[in-house]
Amino acid sequence: MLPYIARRLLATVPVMVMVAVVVFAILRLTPGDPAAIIAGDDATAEQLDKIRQTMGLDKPIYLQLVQWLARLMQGDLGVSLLSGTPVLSMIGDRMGPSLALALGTIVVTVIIAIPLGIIAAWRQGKLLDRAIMTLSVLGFSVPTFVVGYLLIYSLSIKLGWFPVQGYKPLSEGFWPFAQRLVLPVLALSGVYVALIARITRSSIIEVMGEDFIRTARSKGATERVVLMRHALRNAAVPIVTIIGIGIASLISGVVVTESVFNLPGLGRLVVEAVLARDYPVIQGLILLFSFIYILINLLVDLLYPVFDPRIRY
Amino acid sequence: MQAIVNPLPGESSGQASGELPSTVSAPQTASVLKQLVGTLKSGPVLVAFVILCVVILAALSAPLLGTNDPVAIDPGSRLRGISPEHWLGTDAYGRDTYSRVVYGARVSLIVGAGATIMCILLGLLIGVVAGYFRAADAIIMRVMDGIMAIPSILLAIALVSLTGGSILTVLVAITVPEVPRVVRLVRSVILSVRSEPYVEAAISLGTPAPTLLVRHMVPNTIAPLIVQGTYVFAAAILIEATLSFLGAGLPPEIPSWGNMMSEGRMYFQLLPGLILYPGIVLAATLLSVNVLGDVVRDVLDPKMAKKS
Amino acid sequence: MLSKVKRAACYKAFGISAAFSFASLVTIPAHAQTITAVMQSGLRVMDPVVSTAFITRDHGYMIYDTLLGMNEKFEIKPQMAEKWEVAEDQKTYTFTLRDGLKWHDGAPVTSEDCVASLKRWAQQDSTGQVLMTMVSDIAVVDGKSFKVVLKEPTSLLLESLAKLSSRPAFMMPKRIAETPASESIKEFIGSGPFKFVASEFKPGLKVVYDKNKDYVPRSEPASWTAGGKVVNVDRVQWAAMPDQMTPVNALMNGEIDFIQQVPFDLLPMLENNNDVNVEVLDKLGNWTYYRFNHLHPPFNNKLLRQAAMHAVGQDDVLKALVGNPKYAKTCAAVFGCDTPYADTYGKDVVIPSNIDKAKQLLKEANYDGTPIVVLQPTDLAMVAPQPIVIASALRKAGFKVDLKTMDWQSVVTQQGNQKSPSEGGWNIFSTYSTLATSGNPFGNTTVAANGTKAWAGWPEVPEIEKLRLEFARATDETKRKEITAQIQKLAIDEGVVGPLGQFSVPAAYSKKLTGVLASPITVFWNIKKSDK
Amino acid sequence: MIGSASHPRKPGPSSELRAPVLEIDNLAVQVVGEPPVRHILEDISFNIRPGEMLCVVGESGSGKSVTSLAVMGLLPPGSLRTSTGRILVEGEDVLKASQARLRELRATRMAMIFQEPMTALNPVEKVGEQIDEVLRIHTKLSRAERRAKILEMLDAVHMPDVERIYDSYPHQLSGGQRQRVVISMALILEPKILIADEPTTALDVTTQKQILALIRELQKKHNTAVLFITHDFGVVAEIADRIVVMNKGRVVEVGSRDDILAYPREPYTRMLVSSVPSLVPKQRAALKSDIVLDLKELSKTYAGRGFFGRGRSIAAAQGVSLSVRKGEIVGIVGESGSGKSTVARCVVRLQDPTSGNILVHGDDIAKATGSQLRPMRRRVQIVFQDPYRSLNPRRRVGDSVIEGLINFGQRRDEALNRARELLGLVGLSADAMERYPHQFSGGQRQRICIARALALDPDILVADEAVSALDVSVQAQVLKLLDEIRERIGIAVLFITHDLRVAAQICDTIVVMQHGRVVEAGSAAEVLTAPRQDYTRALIEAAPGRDWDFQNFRPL
Repeated sequence: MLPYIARRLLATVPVMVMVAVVVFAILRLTPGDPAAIIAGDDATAEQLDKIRQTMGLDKPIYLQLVQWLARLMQGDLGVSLLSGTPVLSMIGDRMGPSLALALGTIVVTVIIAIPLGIIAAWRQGKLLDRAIMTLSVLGFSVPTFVVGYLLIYSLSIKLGWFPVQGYKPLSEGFWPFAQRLVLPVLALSGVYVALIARITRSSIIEVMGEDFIRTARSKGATERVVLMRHALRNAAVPIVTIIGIGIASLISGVVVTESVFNLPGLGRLVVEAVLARDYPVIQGLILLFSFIYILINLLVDLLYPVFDPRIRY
Repeated sequence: MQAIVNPLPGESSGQASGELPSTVSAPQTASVLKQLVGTLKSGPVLVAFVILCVVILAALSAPLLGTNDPVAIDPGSRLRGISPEHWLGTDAYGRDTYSRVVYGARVSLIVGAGATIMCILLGLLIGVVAGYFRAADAIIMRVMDGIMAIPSILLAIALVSLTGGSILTVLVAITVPEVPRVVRLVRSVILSVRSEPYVEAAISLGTPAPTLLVRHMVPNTIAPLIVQGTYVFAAAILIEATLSFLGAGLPPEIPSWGNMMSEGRMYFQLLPGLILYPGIVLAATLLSVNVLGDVVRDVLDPKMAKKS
Repeated sequence: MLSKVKRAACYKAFGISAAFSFASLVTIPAHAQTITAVMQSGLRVMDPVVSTAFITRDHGYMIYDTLLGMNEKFEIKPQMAEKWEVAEDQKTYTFTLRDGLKWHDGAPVTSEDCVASLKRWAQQDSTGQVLMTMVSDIAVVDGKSFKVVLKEPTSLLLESLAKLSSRPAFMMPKRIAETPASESIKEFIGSGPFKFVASEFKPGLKVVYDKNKDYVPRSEPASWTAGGKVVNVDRVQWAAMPDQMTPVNALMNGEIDFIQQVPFDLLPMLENNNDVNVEVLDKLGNWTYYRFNHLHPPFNNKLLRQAAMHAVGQDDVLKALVGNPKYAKTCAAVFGCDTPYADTYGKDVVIPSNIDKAKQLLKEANYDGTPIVVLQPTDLAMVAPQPIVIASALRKAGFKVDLKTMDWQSVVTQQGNQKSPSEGGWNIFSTYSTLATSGNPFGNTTVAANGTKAWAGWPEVPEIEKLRLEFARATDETKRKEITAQIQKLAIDEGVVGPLGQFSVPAAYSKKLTGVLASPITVFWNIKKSDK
Repeated sequence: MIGSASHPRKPGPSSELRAPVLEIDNLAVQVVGEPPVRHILEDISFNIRPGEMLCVVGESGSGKSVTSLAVMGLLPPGSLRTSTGRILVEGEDVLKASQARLRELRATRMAMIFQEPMTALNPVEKVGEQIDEVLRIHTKLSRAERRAKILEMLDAVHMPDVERIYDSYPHQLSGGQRQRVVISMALILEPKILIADEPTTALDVTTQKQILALIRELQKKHNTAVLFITHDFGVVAEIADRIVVMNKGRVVEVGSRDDILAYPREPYTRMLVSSVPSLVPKQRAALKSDIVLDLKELSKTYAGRGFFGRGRSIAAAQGVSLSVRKGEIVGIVGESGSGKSTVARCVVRLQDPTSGNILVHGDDIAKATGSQLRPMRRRVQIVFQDPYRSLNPRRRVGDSVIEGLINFGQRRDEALNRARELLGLVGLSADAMERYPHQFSGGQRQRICIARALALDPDILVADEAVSALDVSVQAQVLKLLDEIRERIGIAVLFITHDLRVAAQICDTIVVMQHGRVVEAGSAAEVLTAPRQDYTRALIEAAPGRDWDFQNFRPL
């Protein structure tokens, strides 16, 4: 197990380096000049040149890359070109809301989607199944920002149950923290509930065709037991896989949700940094995202044996 | 079967193992078509089929459907409600919402179908190479991992600012992050088909690799790719909306449903129709595509059909 | 404070909670009065000398002070300066600082600091640069006073020291002001009415200012940047919200106090709300305009620039951009209407959309169908509609238009690209500016016409350059008006800049706030907040 | 040796007298769906008495499994349902019972064991827990009592180290052990009826023997009525008291073991019984022809993936040497995991041997790769086990047959002519060319595969369990065909099989493999009649029904 983890982590290094280099290249190919952004839109060419010099942006790209990598080796992600704040501390500042949003979304998704999927599989082909599946496709058909607006309009503005925006860290108490998370989490969960309910349903239906389900029935087990005890656990591996993929792809949804609900998270940071061409921040974030992505994949793989004893590392 | 001369007594076309009669035999072009037509007897499938046909027809014949120029602005009559001149009102530039919804079908379908086709073609090509040529596999899959690790939003914004917003840019921005998933799917199918006896038989008959792939292996990816395709289709149209929301989507001039919803979001409480009309059409289309995708999957994929 | 530390320590003990507490805020005492304001963008660049961004300028007015201020009558008044004396020959100005000025670190403000600040500012600022050509010396007289020696008399000195925007001549401690002008400062200490709370600064998200308790306001009533900057609240917190809906909803829900710029189309939501005031604070307002690229075909041809200016109508632009006529008006003046240098020349050309005239000019000029590249930013509401309306009008007139969409920052970068449109350059882009900035030939960079050295567009009209210098030297206001009228005529005739109309962006604030000042700069002094 | 199989046996009078525990009366099962009604079963009637072993035999498609599922009430609800008839379990009609009542009856009155012990057990649950589930559903025993009972049951099915087995997952057990677990599960509540659906088909012969013995033993002990479904007359001959022969959803004949095996009334039964290949090898003259295929010390090792160079490797074949002469059929026999298939796959180079030589007419193809290998491929061809997966379902038969010829540059029209000839050779008419594989039966498909393999005029034909998936009647025909082809074109055949009967029928020479090594090799007659090795002997002894001469309808 441990050697396996070690090997997997080791294997991530080339991927991360590749991602870092490619992103570096993409960024420098993208038109946009941090100097112009810093100076404002009526700066002269000479002023811009000076700013570029000061920030080392006039050096050849490969040299900038090497310097960045060299500093990275020492654990230094550099500072924001715009505000001069260390990238690491910016990421640290923004981590909380995103993490809370992501974890909340996963929990809510799992709590809602898996029972829905089980019910749909159980009533396969019946009205209830069709209703759930139609709802889940609808969940997949409405952009997150529309869901967000709808929630704000109905639950905040009209009913006044939740604040419309903002974030309070857990350190300011659970209620203020949770209250501000409910709507964003609900808005973001929509797509994932749809996705995971579907995969749960189809995985269970697939397992329901296996021989051991027939064995369970021949033991005199009720459908509930067959479904919950035998089918669900065997369907767990594909479900966990999709949840993993879902988490890994959460970042795009997070960007939108954080914008609509004004959560000061990483999603917004990445968009802001890209729009402002704040290279060190973007690079740091991409590195973080690819690491998280790899970590989630690893975690999912490590979870498999929990659900399926046949899988061992 | 009846027409086959059966030279030997006692041979019947039963099943090799297990005696449960299977309603499904190997997929056959003619029988697949027949089965697909047969599914239209079911109410929801028929509704889905009709909706999709209507949307496609509307897209094709947009200029004939009483529309105005969807790009023509008229700031003087902006944000109007439903009226005889503007069946669904106007947007913030005074453009006719009805015309934009109809023309938007073109763009949205192009985005959805284009991304789906690009994803599938690229995914197929790369997936086949990864699945068949073991030497390339490790490298390709690491590259795919890398692509998946880059948030698609970043890629989209980079592309839009690199080349300007256009349908092609948006297509590429949507396609690239989705390709690895298709690659994985194709690869897994190819890997599992590799050990099919008929593939091994072809190998021992000296069939060269390209022929082997095209003739014996790739056709097996079609059914799962169709299902994946419906997901990509839906995802593409939604991502396009998200990109518009972030200002990295199609030029606002071009009417697409995603674009319209994203532009209309400001008027969510004032003129909900701006989000509602494209939203309803979008949801109906995705629902239809999904239902039809499931149907095609059930017909093409004997395994799933048997289970259900 | 102690309790907060303890709590943080507790959270550290729980794995995940520790992550959440990364973003923990310093909790302020419940009774302390805080104004939460949503500004038009997030503050990222903090050096008001390096950047001309409005948010950076607004930030500057919070923590820095200026030697001179300007009031609503466009009069120049002392601010940090107690007084100034002008020598007989009108060439030597001696400024004396008033008593009680202190930097936020407690050190007294000295004339040395001011001299250093002035020098750094003048290196970077466009007006400052012109001014410096007329200055022979800036020197410390004593701890409280310094002098500026001119080569020839000019009113530009006082005007630029009182300059509203952007860049105002902010005063900083000498050690900070000695930072090279192209390098951003790293320490944010001023002598202004608010102190910057560095520990709470989240770039792009949140800026916190505490009341500067040591600030000694002037006794005159506050007016624009002049008069007494009396702070009545403990704290001002700026937030930036990426989605325009969010602040409007938040204000209606009582979660914030102030929105600097309310999107026009969302105004109806707030105007009907009993707890909210909607008010135009910047009475000067903004003007929006577009630029031709004078270097490349087809707009190196004056006739075609004229054709385009005839084609584009201000009404359509303003309707698309603003909608509500209450907040917009057509205006042909390149220095703005309702400003000292307002002028109406060219109103027949730039205000109506005259497609026929444009077509005729197009024919005359033998337009060869070269496509016009129009840059269109998609992510900024204040600049997104103009290119669409322009493109539509140009197409109607017979131009072939290629509307290139991109994010705003790309437009900003693209602007400076002098290459031909086929090589990635552009033909037209559009933006807007505050009239506080653009009200005279120096603040208004769009009228600079010194060819490739000029601002993006690079018009070359030597007469205008001559007139601008004359303006700098002129001290007589009537003479100046004559000069600006001539510039107006040339600017329109030569197609140096295409005015698209004038508009004011209303702010909205909770009725809990009183004493909100109308000013071209959003300022937070003088505001009181009731607890209810 | 199992029971008293060696002697013809009348059913005990005790079971004659008692009332049947299971009576199936005029049962019909139809496909759910629109008319016309398609019946899968029609007019099925038979019964079982306590303590009786009733074997239901039939080829695929005969409806024997559907019958058993109907008894358990486990017909797939969406596709099959009973239309007429009664199924009385101790007098109670299960077709009229509610779902709840059916659940009550399962495992207490009637229990079932299945063909595939791997898939019949929940792969993610410990086997003890799975047996426990039966007790939890049907009894009120405490946890400790249940555990004790389960351990006792595991002991009764002769499991070693029952505590460990209790906590094992299915994948940690061998096939035989898994089937014992399934049996424990079925019998722990001592049901009156046990339905065993091909319970030994997926097992090796030696294991099969043990499981059959176990079922017999437990049946005796509890006086259970066993409905034993099988296609294997060897097994039938071993264990049956009475036999039901089914074909195409109908009962062909019911009778005692001896009636059916010795005096079948129906021609179908007669054909079926006489098709069972004999274990007695045919006498053949030793061949002196040229050696076509010569394996020298062939080894194949699978490298386990390890970290830091540490890895396990599995030797699938070790130092295998054998030779095949022109016109000779050499059989490799062995149980699963013996390495026989690995050898076959190495010979056709679907796998790369780790070491050793594969000489085809003296040329070594063991190490050839790429362009060197390709011309050699036409000299060695293979026929696989599963006829349903051996042909590309999307291609016409003709295209499949000519694929090799086209690959080696033959013109299409010539190739098609050749294909017609070949199809004729394997007994199919030329119009088969235009059809798709799914339009053919398993046996016909296997003929097509043989035609395809022969198209390239190979020197060696490798048949990897080529008749194992076929029904006995079809099997006999395909074996005959292979033999004919060998006679006519003198091809060398490497014949891989687990079935000693098949090997006895067709092979000149037999090579016995175990654990990747050759245990014994010699002429078929030598190996099968005078085995030198214990393992070979054990294999022969385990072959079911070896005391019955099926061809001649009499005991040996």
